Amino acid sequence: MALKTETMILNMGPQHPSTHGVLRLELELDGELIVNVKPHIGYLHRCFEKHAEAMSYPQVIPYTDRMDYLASMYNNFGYVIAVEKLLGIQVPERVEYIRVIMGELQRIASHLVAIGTNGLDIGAFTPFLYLFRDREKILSLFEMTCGARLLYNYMWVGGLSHDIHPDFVRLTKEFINYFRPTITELNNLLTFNKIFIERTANIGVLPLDTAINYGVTGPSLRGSGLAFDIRKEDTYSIYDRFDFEIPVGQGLVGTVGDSWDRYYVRILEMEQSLRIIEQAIDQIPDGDVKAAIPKRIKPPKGTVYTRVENPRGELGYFIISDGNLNPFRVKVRAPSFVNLEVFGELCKGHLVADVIAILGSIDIVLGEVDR
Amino acid sequence: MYQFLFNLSGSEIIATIFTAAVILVFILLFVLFAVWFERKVSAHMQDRLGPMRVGWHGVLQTIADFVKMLQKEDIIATEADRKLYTIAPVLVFTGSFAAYAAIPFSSKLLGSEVEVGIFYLLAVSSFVVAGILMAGWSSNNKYSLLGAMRSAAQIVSYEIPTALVVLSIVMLTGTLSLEKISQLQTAYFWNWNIFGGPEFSLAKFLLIPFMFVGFLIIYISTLAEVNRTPFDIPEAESELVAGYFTEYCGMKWAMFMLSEYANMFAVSAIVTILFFGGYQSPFGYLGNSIGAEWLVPFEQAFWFIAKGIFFVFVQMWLRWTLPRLRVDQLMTVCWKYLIPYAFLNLIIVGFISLL
Amino acid sequence: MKNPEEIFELLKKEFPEAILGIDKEAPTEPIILIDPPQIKTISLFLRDNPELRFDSLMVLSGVDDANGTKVKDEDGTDVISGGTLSVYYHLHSVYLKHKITLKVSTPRGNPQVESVYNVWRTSDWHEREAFDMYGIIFLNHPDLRRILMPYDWNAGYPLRKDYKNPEFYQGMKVPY
Amino acid sequence: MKQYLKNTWYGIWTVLIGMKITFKHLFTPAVTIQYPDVKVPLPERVRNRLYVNIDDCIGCDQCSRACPVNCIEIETVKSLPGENLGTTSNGKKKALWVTKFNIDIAKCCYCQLCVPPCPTECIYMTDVYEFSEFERDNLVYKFANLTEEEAVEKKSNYEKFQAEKEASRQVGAAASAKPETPVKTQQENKNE
Amino acid sequence: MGLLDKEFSDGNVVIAKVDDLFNWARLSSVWQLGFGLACCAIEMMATSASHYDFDRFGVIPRNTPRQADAIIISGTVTLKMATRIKRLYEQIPDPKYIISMGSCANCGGPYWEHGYHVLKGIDRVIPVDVYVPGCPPRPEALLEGLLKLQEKIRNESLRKKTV
Repeated sequence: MALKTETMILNMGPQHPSTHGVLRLELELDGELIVNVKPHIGYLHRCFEKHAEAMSYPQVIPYTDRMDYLASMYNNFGYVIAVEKLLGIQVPERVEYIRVIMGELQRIASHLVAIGTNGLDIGAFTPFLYLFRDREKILSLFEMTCGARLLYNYMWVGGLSHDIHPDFVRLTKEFINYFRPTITELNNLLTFNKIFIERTANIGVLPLDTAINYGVTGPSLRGSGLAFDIRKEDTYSIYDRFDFEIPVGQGLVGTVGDSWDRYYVRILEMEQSLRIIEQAIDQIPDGDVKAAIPKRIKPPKGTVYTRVENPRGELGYFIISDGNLNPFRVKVRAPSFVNLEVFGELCKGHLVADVIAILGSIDIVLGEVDR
Repeated sequence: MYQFLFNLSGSEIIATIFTAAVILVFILLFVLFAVWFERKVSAHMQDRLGPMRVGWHGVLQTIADFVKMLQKEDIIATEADRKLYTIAPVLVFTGSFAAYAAIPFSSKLLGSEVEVGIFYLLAVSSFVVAGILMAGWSSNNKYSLLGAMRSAAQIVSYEIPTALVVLSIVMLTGTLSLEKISQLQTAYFWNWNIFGGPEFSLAKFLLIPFMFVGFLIIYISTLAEVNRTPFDIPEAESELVAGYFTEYCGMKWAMFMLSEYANMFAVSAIVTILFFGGYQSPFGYLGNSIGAEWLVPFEQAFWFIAKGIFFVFVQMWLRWTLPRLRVDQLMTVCWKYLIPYAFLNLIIVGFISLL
Repeated sequence: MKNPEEIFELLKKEFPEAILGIDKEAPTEPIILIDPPQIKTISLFLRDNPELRFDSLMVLSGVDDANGTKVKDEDGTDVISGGTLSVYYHLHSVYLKHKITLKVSTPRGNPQVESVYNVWRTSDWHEREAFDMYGIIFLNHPDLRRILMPYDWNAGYPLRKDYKNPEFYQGMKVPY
Repeated sequence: MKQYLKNTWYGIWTVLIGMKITFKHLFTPAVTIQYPDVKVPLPERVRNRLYVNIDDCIGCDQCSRACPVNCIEIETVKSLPGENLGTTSNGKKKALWVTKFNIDIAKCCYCQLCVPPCPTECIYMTDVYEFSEFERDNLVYKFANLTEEEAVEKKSNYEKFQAEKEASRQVGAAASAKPETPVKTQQENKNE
Repeated sequence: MGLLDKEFSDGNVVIAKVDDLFNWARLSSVWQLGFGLACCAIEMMATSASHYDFDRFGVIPRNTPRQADAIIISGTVTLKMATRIKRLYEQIPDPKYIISMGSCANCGGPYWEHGYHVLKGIDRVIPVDVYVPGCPPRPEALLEGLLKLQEKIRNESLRKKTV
């Protein structure tokens, strides 16, 4: 007669040092092995869609900043492209180049935090602080151009709020030369550290077809081996003028699609973003960034769905406009919201300590999950 | 020390109390220094400055923490098992404090010349396990229960590699008492056990690599015994919030911290005695050369504390570099890697000592 | 790589009565209207048909069309009655790289749509969110409960156009 | 067996590399800015506390309309035709008394959408970031420079003027039944 | 029942001296509960990172409420989260302080008008000591908020407030 054991419910509550904000995980444990994970979200639901319906088009931009507060430049980018497509206006070349540079800088800053917190969850406190020290340099670049460190409201519909600072180009080049060696230092300190590899290789393996079925996108999908990057798929803005590869998980230390692959894909992506910035920084044409900003934005009646490659995945804006000043409905397809769904699938059969490692590798931001 | 006081006061009780008091004061002072030292070391390793505003370079920081913790309200959870809850920190501290009885700080300052020094040390460290289990169970909180289970398993299983390496040293030196082991490794660092022991013979050179392997094994396993990274699963912040002392606050938690740092020094003291010549100074004694005999014990104490603090620094250095191991990996490291290597080392050292 | 018109023709041939029409004139993307009970079978067809292979549902969004009549309820605020709530499905094929948008409209009284949970797993939370925000019931969805709002929120569905804030929630004043 | 030895060697080797890096950082100078003693000068476009130069404000309400958060409340009272309210710095004649100009800086989201639409550029963001308070209500900044009773007095004589105009229009309407008198009353009204 | 239940009535030299020592100890080692809500949490992490270094002021993030002295409410407090924060607040041993960081925690911030799920300011649930405005406040602004809190602790006293 088998020994009757019953599972223990462990509640990793909304206040937990490593759950990237306010996410409650209800773990059903059999001893230390996980039987089932039920994430409870909604602790940071700030009613973005209700606000978007009550505000005019340019006023919604500060609220898009606050959704994915680690990559707010890219949130503006997605919203602004959607409204411009609806209005059918074409922004000047200079604005396109500056938007790409700012977007890629924001991708590096967001990946730095993602990698830092992933290392922090596994116990390595020092790399987290080195990465935050490098991130401060990017934040000072942003602060010099638009005045804010974290939530910028920089990209307006049809242009930008400020032109770039005169010595922005010089400082960005300095940053690129400063940043390359720190990536190799990080690799020595954390990426190829045996204990880190032990903790992340073969953990939370995401097979490719479940990933597609669950709609996972971004570094988590590329970690499973599919080179799917919206910058190459939909080639929005002027990404087709720059050549950069899409890093894909090859399973160097474990199987393809484990936590280590998702982590390593983010490091390679930072390298690619540096290449894009290098190519774009020298060809910025001159012109006025506020030329195409319409005085009153009243788009025609209709719907639009555009998607951009947010550092966490495919960020989509579905806007329905009924012809007056306020949008009728703005639905945001948040990448973290969708990537978190697959989390329950990944954790089955692992230990409690792995839950944190897997959560760190799929890199979610709760502001975006709960909107 | 005890002998000197015994002749002075004539009664054992006063002598023992006084020696214990001297060592307790040393531990308290060391812990005050170690907490500040850890925060400054970790800060400078991360390119920041650490406590600065509380005295010159934050020197009074630990005192401020201590006095603040005096003022904290002492919450005991209602369902917590009140008696066990209060005894646990005391037991954990006695476990680490008792270890100091047998540690020779210098030829004069010695708790008690007990013949079976090393054996006593290994035995006493199991007090800590009992205290941790009590703390985990009595605070009636899932996290502390999990944390206590893990740390008990960890400490008990890491005692085996420690014991094996200690055996290899005991085989070499032939005695169990820490006092004699330190005396054997007389002055000048090449006579230390890490470099093959005092006699000048072929065995000495053969021993060096295996002594170094032994040192590595005992250092890693004592790290695990003290719950320091990469083995600090019991207080793994990211998973188990704060392991077995989740429910403790104010002075009870301070007692846990006190015993953790005291344990750190005790463990690095054992490593210095076994391998790095205990209180022997690496370059001969100033006291002897200038003829001031009474200076030698103080020099010995200085060298002993310096080596101890160096190894405590290495523990901190490891803490701020490495990520944390998972529980089952920790067990594989102990059972599949450390213990086989320790056995192999023991056998080879045995053969060499026969030469 | 097929454009939406061809896909519409193909669907029209396959399910003549379920496809209600295609609306092309509104800017930026044609939308195929589908009648609610058939959405599951059509989605299965869209996913498994080798020429279409719509294997990923990008986003599923509920919308309050607010096309009912405004009527005053007892304490004077206007409530929309009649009209429809609709659900938009944006599908995308990863391998064949084409996109399509489906729309399903249900009456506001008792909005019921067939769940596509078994076709695309990602619709699990999207449908729960549409239920949480609009009250659209998704038939045979594994566990349809609120996802963003507190589970015991009984003051209606927040994103509807005629939503009013409750005065208190568990002792905390909600309005400013 | 080979994998076993490789694991041990690889483990020890990577730990040593990691320790080398952190030891190197022990001697690199710290990057900390010691805030209270060392205050870093902020770039000139920085967005922190809002400031309104009330003399230039013509009460046109553009900024409160542009604000997504509606944290700017402005109340204005029309000035009587004769009164002279002075001109703004760039020479625009002011026509409205700004009796209340409150910015609730606790609600503000620092997005700087209110700065561009202002015709006289009287609202802008300064680089002051040290203004935390003990009380929540001190965060409501009142920029209007009229005191309470001045505001009430302005409002009352505007109502008086309104009532007068109303009365004269009644008289005018009644008089229009008899056409000969209306022209005079309008004149008299204007130059009053 | 903490030591600070203010039942000493008359102020004399001894109390004054002990006051300064206790206050100095409490203000120079404020241990914050390591938990963040939204965008302000990222700025709080930046404050404890190398550039602005919270550790200089003796502030360490603690994981359990039992060992914390202060909570920095960094981010938007939603209704669903408010009940959790209230319970956390009650778990902290007695001399405890609250810093409300950011517009959202002060009064609901940008979400005060249409945010049906946002609590309009944390002071509706727990008493707040210092309000740090900003969205998000700069790390220096948070440090200035902490200095203001330390100033407030410095003036606290064991004597019963003779009102």
